[in-house]
Amino acid sequence: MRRLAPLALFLGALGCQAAASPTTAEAPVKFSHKTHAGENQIGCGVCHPYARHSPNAGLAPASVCIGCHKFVSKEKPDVQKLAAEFTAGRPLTWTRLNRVPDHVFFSHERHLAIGVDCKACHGDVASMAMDQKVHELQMGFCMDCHREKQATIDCLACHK
Amino acid sequence: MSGMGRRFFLKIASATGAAAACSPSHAPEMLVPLLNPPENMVPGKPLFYRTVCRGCGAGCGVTARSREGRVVKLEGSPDDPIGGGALCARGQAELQSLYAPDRLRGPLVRHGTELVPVPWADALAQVGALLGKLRGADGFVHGLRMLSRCEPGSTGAVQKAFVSALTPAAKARVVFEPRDLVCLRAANTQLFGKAELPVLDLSRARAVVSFGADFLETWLSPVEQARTFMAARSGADRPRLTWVGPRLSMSGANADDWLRVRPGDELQVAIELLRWLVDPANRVAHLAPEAAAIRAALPPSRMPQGISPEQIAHLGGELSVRRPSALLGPAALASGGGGTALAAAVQLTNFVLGNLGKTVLLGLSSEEDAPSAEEEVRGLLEEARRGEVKALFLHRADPLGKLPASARAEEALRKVPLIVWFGERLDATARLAQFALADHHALESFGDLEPRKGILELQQPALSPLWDTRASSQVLLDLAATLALPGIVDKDFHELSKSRWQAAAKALGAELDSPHAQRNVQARGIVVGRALAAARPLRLEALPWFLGTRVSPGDGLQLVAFATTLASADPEAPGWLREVPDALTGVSWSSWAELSPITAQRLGVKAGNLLALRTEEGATELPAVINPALHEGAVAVPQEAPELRALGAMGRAVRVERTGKTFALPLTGHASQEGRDLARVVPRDEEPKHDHDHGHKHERGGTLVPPHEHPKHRWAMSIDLDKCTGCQACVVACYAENNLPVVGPQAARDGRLMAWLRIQRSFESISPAAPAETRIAVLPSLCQHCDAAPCEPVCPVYATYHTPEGLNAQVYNRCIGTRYCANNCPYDVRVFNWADPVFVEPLQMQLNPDVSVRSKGVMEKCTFCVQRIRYAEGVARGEGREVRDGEVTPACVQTCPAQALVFGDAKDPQARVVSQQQDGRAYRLLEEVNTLPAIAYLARRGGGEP
Amino acid sequence: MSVPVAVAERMRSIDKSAEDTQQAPGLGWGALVALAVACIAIGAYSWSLIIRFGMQYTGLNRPVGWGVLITDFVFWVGIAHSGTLISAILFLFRARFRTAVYRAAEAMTVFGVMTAGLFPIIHLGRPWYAFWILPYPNQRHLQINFRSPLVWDAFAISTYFCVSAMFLLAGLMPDAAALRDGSQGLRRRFYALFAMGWRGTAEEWRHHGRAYLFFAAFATPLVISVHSVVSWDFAVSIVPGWHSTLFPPYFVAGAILSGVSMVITLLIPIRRAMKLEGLITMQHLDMLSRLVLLTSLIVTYSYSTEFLLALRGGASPERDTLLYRATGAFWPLFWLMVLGNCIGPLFLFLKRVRGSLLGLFAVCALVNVGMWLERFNIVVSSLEHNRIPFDWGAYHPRLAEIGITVGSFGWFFFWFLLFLKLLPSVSIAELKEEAAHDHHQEAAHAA
Amino acid sequence: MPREPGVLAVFADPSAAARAVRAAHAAGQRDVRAAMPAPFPEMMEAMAQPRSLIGAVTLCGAVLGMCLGLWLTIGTSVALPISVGGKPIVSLPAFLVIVFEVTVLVGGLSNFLGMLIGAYIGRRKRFMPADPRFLRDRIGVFLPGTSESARELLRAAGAEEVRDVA
Repeated sequence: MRRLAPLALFLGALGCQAAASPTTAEAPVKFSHKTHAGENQIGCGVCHPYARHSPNAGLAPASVCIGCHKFVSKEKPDVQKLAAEFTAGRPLTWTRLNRVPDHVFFSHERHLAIGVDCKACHGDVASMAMDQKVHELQMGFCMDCHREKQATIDCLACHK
Repeated sequence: MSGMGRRFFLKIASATGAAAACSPSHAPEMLVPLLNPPENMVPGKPLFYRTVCRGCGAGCGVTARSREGRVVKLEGSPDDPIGGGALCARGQAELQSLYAPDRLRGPLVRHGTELVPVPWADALAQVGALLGKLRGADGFVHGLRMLSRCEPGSTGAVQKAFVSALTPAAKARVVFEPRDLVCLRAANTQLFGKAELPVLDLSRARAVVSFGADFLETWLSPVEQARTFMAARSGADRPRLTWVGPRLSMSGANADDWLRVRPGDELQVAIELLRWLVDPANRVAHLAPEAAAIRAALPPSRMPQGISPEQIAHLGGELSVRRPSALLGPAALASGGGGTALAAAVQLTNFVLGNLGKTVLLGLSSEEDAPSAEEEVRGLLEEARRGEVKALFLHRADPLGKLPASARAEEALRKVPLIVWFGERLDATARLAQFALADHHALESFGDLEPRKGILELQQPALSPLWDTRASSQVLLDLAATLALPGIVDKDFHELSKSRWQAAAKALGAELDSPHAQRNVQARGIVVGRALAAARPLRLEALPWFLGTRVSPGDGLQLVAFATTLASADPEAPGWLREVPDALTGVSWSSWAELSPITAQRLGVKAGNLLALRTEEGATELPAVINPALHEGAVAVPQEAPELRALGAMGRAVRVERTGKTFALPLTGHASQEGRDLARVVPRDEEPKHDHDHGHKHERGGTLVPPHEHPKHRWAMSIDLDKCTGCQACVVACYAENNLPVVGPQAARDGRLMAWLRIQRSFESISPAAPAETRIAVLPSLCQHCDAAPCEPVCPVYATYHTPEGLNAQVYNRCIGTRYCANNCPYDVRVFNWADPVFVEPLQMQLNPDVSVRSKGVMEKCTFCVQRIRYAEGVARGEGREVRDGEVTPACVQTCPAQALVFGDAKDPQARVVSQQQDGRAYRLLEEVNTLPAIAYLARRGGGEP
Repeated sequence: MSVPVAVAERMRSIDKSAEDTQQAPGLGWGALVALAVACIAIGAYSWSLIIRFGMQYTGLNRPVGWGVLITDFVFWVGIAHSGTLISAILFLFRARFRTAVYRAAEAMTVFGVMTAGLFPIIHLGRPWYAFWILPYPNQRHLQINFRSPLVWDAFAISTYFCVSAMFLLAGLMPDAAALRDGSQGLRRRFYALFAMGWRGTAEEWRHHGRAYLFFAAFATPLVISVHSVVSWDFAVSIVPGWHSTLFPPYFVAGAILSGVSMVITLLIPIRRAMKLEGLITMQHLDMLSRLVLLTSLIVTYSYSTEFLLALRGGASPERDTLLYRATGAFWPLFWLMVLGNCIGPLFLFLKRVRGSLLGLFAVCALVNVGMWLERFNIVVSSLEHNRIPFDWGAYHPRLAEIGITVGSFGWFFFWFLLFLKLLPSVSIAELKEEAAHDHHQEAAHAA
Repeated sequence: MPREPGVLAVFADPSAAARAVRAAHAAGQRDVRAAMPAPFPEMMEAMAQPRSLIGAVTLCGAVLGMCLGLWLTIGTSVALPISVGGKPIVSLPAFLVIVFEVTVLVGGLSNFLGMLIGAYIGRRKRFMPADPRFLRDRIGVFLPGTSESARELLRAAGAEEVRDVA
């Protein structure tokens, strides 16, 4: 059945399962996962604090960024911009890259708990200077993995 | 809650608001991280805050569930002895008043005829200045008055201090509680010398007689009373409930006997009953020694119309053996001499039978801030009319909107030069005020409350204020500061209330030395100490006073104002309470007037005809509803109906005429169950004993295919019809938990209400010959989660199916809306989205983020709150254990005051639900269609013999 | 040499009258098409309301989930039943009166199915996902539920459409070829399209004959199955008043009744307007009207059985529902239905009525109304009085639904009118075959 | 199509044409070709053509359809096993409806295509001079190979006209 992938994708799109979302994000400041997660080996949990104990991964509050950048590479223009925004009390606005529709109830907590690697869905961000979407996070993508790992494929596991 | 500003909520709100569940939005989404993460708030995880419900005077403890800083659900606090973890429909709906779109978003000041927004600083300065002007040389503002709702706590204390610092006049602060049981207070004052209300412990009562007191739904402390009474009912010795009155309220619907009397004749019944009890000829044992004196004082016998001496004797006999019992009454709005006399007769009977101190407890009601008597309120208005009131502070009091027109409140208030009003939403009175100062909602404010002796409830904010509002007490403190009032030192209300509740808590023996201990108390949100009922001597000299008062009801139609569990008739009530139909009549979104079938026939009136009602006080028009459970001598109007103000108080003679006009009344629900025996009753003697097969009988009902397996759980529910009072708390809880949209009156008329769970009321054994035989059966109807669900195989796209845990699942985003499932559901529990749901800003902040918001064109239905099941499973998994019995509670089960609903895993032999389902009274709905439902109903028991 | 010419004469006259029907359309025809288009516009607008604002524009509610739209669906499927029946079954039975009328009937079938097929889509809450009901491989790994009668419908209706269409085309080939060679330009190319290179050689006739036979053999069980499946939409459910084993035969008979009556109601004006009295004779109509009578009797029998079964054996939801159907809010519709489907056709026992165009037309038109009402009564009254009395409700159609119904008639007649002007509405070849046959009969008599 | 030389006769009367055909057969002319506006029974009889093989084609189609139907219903139900209404995953009775419909559908399609292809091949393989009249009111009989005897035979049968086709 999967051999008919093109047709399936076309109809899938018709069924508006594929939300037209960007594949790369222009960020308010030049942030590079390569530098942070790659070269400096900062763990994901530092900037995505909630991933391990909540459905949402969460995004680094500006205070966390400042925490380091008070000392680290203050001279960079983007860091200065960040500091300026922070002191002005204006939060940065990022474009969302990976999203699932509102009727999908995905939980980072559950998946990390059973040892799914962030890479599995988000790709190897540690090597991305510019963030990009690796997988269209569509139902088929979830189902493949769930089938493979013999996880539940009960609809109510994700749809409530 | 440092990091969470108002903007923060609005941001999240807008994010949630965009939740159009079944079609993903295509625009790229923006992520706005916080500047500083608020400690202990984890997005995607709930936080729970303890506070107290201010929906009515009962003061039930509340647990507020908050997500991303917005409260999404209220639930009773299990630590609270009053609510006992349950919450009534109105308590549930407090949430919608918090997010009410028409709430004041800041202070207003009068500008000509308009009330216009003004910064707080200016508002305070202006009020201060005006008060300053009014101040005499002695520093007093003579003619300053305050009208406030009952505030048994710091708020009340601040108000008292403020008023007494500004005026020497006694009674300058009047406590305005139009719904208070004034008659009962007055009677207690006369008989026992204290203006107090009793606290009821019905768990010990073996017989209950209610003289029109809707004690299971609205009267006194309904949640508590429903719990205790139904606890007693489920016991071996089932207490009998006798209802005396012209109309069966929902509490009356739970009665075993109905003494159907003309309006006003309740008093006569009470007196005749009392006479029978104290009559030596009947040899009633263990009567109070005062019995003889009482007997001497009794007026000459007069049997009320339609009541035979045998009935009185029967009831008397029952009460003489079934001890202790409890006599309750009168109804909330019974006022005037008749009401007080009835209250006195009831209390006297309680006294004679020795119920006082056993089931009816005196000396426990809070002494703080007792509501003022009616005369005081009218007196205040009279002063105003005379122009003696120079400045009037109103705190959540709406005399104009709540008092009968005959009180001429408007005329009085217009005479007052300065009116400062505190509240959340502009009411009739506020429209006359100079200053309308926006108050916090209860869920936004600090405070403390002593609902009764021995119980201290902490009011703690569950979210930071949505709008630019301020606690009224804080405003008063600020004013006091600007006016440099003597004796008011505190600047910050939070501090003041904190020191007060800590003192009170210490007095109750709470342990507060360490900050940790303090935090514990705050986390529980309640301190329970010991308090004993006081024995009160009877003031014999009071007897002639009330036994002398004779009220002989006229022969014509009389007005009966009754309290409703919901508030369909109240235009100011939140959407949930207006939309959920009144359980008895099925009316939503409108006020109405009830006629008995006989009267309706005599006048040639049909349901929906517009009636012209006229009393000596005034006239109004109301649509007619035919109520088989109403005495033909009565015209009943819900007490929330604004039209009632024109007609005046209870007991008035009414003239009813047809206007010839009809009103499209949003009326739902067929009156009878057409003999299909859906809501069953088992006579007490025929009640089958425990048999363990019965629960599974239906599973042996032949199926072509073997029943399928449920590997882990099989979620199931049992509903005890003997306990269900029909209060609809479950219905509103379901609305709150599952994002059910409020669709409005037109949709109600079209039969398109979205409720997943409904109370199906049916009038039984209606015969014009014996109207007293009329009985009301209630049947909570929700998805039965059948093993062989007829809805499932007919869906072409697998949008509905049977999950491994035994749920009948509905996958909204797969549904294409053929509506075949709904047609094929024998229980009619599936709901279709006829249009896209609308949640008026900021109501969408209440939406539960764990549940999809459904779009137009999809089918939806009860899910057994699968999101709560998943949450409990998650918690259990986190602690590496199995889910415990009772840990999973759907919203309806959680909030049921009577605890009639039990939920659990049918595969766990220890589960309560299993034993319930195997009870002798258990049966499945529509067993003949063999759908093998997961819900078992326990038939209602017939009344026990005396 | 008189005899052979006579045969050729007959054939030529057949060609002639067939070609005459294809002459440039008159004003009347144009007006009718315009009217049809207007109706379609109304229907389209009504549907757009439902799509944009949801089903609130219908009168549907809880508990009545299906109403006029489903009624229309069943009605049009019924209309679609005469064609293949007349064509296939009568072909197998070698009933000669079929020849003159079957082409128009088949066309009616195809257009009827085209109309019926719209309604399951229209009445969906989310019609833009209608394709989810088809089995196609998708990235979501989702399948469809072959246990659902609605899926059976999708398959039955589409199969029925394909087979009927092919049946029609097969019959058309020789006739289109005949007209092709008589015409020029665009028209010629149009006919050539339908002729599919037909030349009339013995080789072609050889295959054509067999193929046609097999089509008839396929179509006959198909006709029975399609309306049985439609009836299962109701019979498979457990709704009182729907859940009945009687339904398949009952519905098939009803479908044939409505279909044949519709054929007659259409043929009577057509033969007048297109001067086909010579080809579609009173004898043909007489035969058809007997069919109407027969099926009407079957339907009457089904009604009575349905009621007798429900009424005997004490109180039951079925009983309440059927009593409600006959005496409830819609009682006039019920009795109008009885009048149209049971009493009216009885007049066809009289030769006088069968003989008079007016009488025949009146009876059949009334049957059409009656059959629509039958479906309405079944669908609505059963849902109004389901098993839970508390939920007993009422349903009143709203403008959008009526608009869509009007639109469906526009849609049907639009195609039918085009067909009348663009393709031969009688089977030329078969008429020629008959002509030759008759001629030889007569010659034999003469000799 | 490859033109062949032969004699073409035009008849106004089916029975005359039939007579001609029979005569030709009698004269040892096995290969007789004809065109006519309708399948006149006596004509088709006289032609004594072999029975068409469409039946076989259609049968294959039907069987194929049946298998397709079974594969579709059972296959998909097993691929996504979802329990509905307590019914078994493979509920054959319900599936049979689908199986029947698919059988008829594919059978019908193959029948139709079979006919088109058969007719096409017939036109291709066996040359028959085209003439509009053969679709309207005349019957054409064509004998490949020109021989005087053939012309005679056709005239004798009562042909309106006889001409050679080069």
